[in-house]
Amino acid sequence: MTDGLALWGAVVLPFGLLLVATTAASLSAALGSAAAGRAVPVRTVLQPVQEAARLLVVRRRRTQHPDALLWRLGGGTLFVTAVLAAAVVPIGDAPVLRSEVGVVWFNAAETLLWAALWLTGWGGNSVAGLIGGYRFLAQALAYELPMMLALITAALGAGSLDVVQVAAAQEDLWFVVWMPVAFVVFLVAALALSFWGPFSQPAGSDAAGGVLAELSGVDRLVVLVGRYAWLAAAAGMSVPLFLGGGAGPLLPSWLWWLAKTLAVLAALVWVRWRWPVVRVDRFEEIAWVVLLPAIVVQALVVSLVVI
Amino acid sequence: MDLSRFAFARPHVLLVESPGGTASRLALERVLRERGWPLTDSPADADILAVAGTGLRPYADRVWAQLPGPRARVDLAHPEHAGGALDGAQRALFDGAAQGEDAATRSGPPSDQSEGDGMPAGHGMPAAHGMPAGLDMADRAPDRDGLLLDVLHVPWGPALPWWPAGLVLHSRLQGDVLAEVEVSWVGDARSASSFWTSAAEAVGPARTAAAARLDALGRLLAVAGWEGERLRAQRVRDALLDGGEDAVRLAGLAGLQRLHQRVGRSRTLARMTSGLGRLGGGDVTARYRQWLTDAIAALESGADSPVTPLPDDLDDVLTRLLTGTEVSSARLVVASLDPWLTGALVAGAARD
Amino acid sequence: MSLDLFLLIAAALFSVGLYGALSQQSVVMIMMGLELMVNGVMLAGGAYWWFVAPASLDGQVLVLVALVVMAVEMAMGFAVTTAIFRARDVDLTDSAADLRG
Amino acid sequence: MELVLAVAFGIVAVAAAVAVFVVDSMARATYALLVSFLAVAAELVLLGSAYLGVLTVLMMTVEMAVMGVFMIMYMMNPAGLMPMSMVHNKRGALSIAIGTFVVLGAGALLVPWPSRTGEPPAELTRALGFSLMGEHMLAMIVIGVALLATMISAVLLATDRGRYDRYGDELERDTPRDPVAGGVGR
Amino acid sequence: MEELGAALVLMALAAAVLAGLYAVHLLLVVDREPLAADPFLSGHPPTEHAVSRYHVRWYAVTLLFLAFDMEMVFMFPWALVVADLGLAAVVEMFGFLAILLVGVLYAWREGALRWT
Repeated sequence: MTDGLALWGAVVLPFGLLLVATTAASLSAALGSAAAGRAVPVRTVLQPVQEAARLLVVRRRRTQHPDALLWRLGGGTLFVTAVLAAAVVPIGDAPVLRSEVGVVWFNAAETLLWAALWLTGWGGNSVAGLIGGYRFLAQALAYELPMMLALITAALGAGSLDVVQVAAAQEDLWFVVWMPVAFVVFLVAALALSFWGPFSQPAGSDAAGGVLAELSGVDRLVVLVGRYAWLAAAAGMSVPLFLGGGAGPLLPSWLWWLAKTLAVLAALVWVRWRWPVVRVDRFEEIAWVVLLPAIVVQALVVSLVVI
Repeated sequence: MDLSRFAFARPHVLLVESPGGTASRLALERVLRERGWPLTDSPADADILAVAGTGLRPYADRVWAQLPGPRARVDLAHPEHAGGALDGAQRALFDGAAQGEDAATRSGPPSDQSEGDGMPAGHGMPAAHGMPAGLDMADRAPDRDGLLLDVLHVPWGPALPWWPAGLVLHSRLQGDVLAEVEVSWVGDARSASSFWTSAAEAVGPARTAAAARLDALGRLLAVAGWEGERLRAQRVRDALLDGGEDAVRLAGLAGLQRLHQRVGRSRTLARMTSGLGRLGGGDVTARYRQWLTDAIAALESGADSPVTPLPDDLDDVLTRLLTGTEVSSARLVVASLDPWLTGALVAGAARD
Repeated sequence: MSLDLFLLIAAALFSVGLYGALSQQSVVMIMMGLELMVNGVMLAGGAYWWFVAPASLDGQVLVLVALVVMAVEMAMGFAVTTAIFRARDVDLTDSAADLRG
Repeated sequence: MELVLAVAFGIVAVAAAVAVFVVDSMARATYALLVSFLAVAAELVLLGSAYLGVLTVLMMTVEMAVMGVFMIMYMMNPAGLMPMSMVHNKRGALSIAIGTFVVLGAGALLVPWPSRTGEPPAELTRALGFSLMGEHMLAMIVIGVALLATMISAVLLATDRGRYDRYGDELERDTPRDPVAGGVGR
Repeated sequence: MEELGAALVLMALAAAVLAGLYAVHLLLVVDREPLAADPFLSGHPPTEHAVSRYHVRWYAVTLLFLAFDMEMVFMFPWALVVADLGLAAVVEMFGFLAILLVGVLYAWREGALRWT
């Protein structure tokens, strides 16, 4: 039943994901300190731990007549699906789960975010949450198709849906070199699916925190952990898809994978401090009439190269 | 209680401004920025409720009841006490025993917990009996889209971060679109003007003119979701209001020019704000760009900058501009008119 | 595992969907019934492929086509519901019936 | 083990399907339907169709999220806070459904199904690709045209405003007049 | 088939981590009973339940998406065989995509990509 699954890897995976996610949060904290004109002491790296401790102490909240079941289910789904998605990412050469449909698997885990975020917004019986949840759906309608096509473009280049084989196919040339549009679209989607930085409108300040508006205590922590975990999982996936996986001189492949993942993650975090929020009502049209044709043309180019 | 010292080393603060609380808000924002305590968007995420000024009583109380706890409250009447008040609030968060007692007193339904009477009852809905939680179900109303769907009565302000002090916007929300809007005020509508007038006496008209615009810019950037540049704008603003010699003005000028490069020329921000809130030929984009050029001009010339006049019936204008916009556009439009609504820019003009 | 078991589950799904499609008044709820029926068809198709003719891919293609048909049905169903709701302010089949007259 | 899983997911699928028509909240109904689909997706994976199973998860999650949008929009009292019945002819429908189940179930158990012939191809998804590009090409072409027709007719039916509202009766305007502007400007 | 077992194991492990967070929370929290609170409305009391018939302004996009999404059902297997089948497969798939993009173009002109 679990032939393709590295069991001890599966046990370690959630914690490894948390660790990488915490690194992203630490980096974000450092950039925030710099933006505020403060010194960035070494202990800034502990800030995510501090935030987690804070949320563990803070009381949970219940709004009037929430749909508590759906609310909590939605929040928990974020992290669970992030672990599922990360399972097919080869850490160097070997993923926790080797599947011949790994690319589709990742995509399927990602679509569960549609449900997760909407439920988180709906469950609280609060206007801000409602607006945030629906904003995420609108955002998902915009980024999902370009992202699917970006995944397919990488699979096309390798002729396989197995992520390990996609990485292996880049032995001579990293896909990012001749699929730059697909890479950029994938990174945009990575930001959008983890409603992070420029695509954080579902949790926007203008709507009192959107999907996060009524969450406190551990309920909030679970959602935030899931969000960072998705950011890390998406960054980790971009490496075997476009950046040659664990390929690199001297160092072991897992270390190369980690280094590349952290580099992508750093870029994604940096973007948060560099760009304002992209409003969904404007992004919708841009995604459909600019991003979508662009990635289709990219796929066409790749398929012509492949044959 | 080492854990709570660790956990609340960096408490989250919900900062709301009451009419006349500009000085206190600026003081609080400065201390929070220097300490690296984050400002938050909703009471659920807040450990400290900080009210700048004192004119927000019933609204702030209701928000106070929504803080999950451990919680602490700062009502700041005198800006010079900002640091001490926040220290006290943090100490209160460290006190686990007292927080436990506070939490124990709050175990009933929320209606029993709010302190203070005479809550303004939204739109005068009759109390709904037999309805879940005593709340009505939303009713339907026509819409420009031709679908007869539900309307929510959603008030915006006054106890809302990054919002003009004292402004209350009663909206009828259909989906995320404000179908109808009604403007009212808590307290004095132009409550910020006296603060900026006295600031001009303290640090000179040029630096005040620049600081007032940077303050407006920072609030707009917060609503536009650009935290990094919001912090930078506030840093320059605080430096300009610090008093001191001419070097400050030059440092402020350098900071402003950087902001002009990054924010004024940002194509993303322009694309997100263009066409919103058209008024006298300018939209939101034009207004924040004007703030930046005006601020730079004021610092370069060392004199006050002329204020673009806006119509006197600003409330009606606001109603017209906001009707039919969706929520994020509405917030941006309000933020772009903030300095006129609160009198921050009108004050500058009055002195000419 | 046997074909019987999966066909039984598929039959149950189909029947529950049929009940919904027949009993519900709202167009959207009727669509949920139809979806459940297609769900049963998908399961039956997958089971038939595995237990009877795994060499031919007809069963697999059937499931794919069922997925697409479901999406088209949904898109058209929602569009029609929106049109009806706009015109008559209801989404109930009973009330929409008099649109004919 | 596989039998246990097959039965368990079968029970989940049917129970969730029943829940769709039992719960009051439209949000719960929608996501109960999703659970039913996910359980069937698990069954498909059990049946050796990893691609179909994972694809079902992908497509159905998206479709249910969209379905939720319309359920909430058009159903009275979508959160089910004031429970009410929205069925007609419940008894008739129930008897027809039970009758159908008896007939189908009897068929499933009693029909002598042919025994298994052949083996699934080694690389199933690839074989599926060859099949779709080869013998089942007609299906793809038909579906392509059908999807275009769906797009156009769905937009036409659902929207209130069209190009003449936006660009004027003679399509004379350069920039459209819309209640909320978009990101591209046309 | 291994995907199913893997999914169940991974989901259980991830859920266990979340359960651990809740357990630690119960040990540390200031009060285990969740606070009953009104939703945040800028200091106003709520007048009605927020969960309602939410007027989604982009429903036309969902319809467009449902149709375009079905493309992917075929595109994943297609990506595996392009190299073997050559130009014919490319022409066929991108003809398919072009048809769908015509639909997007139509929807764009009708204003279906904007909030109604």
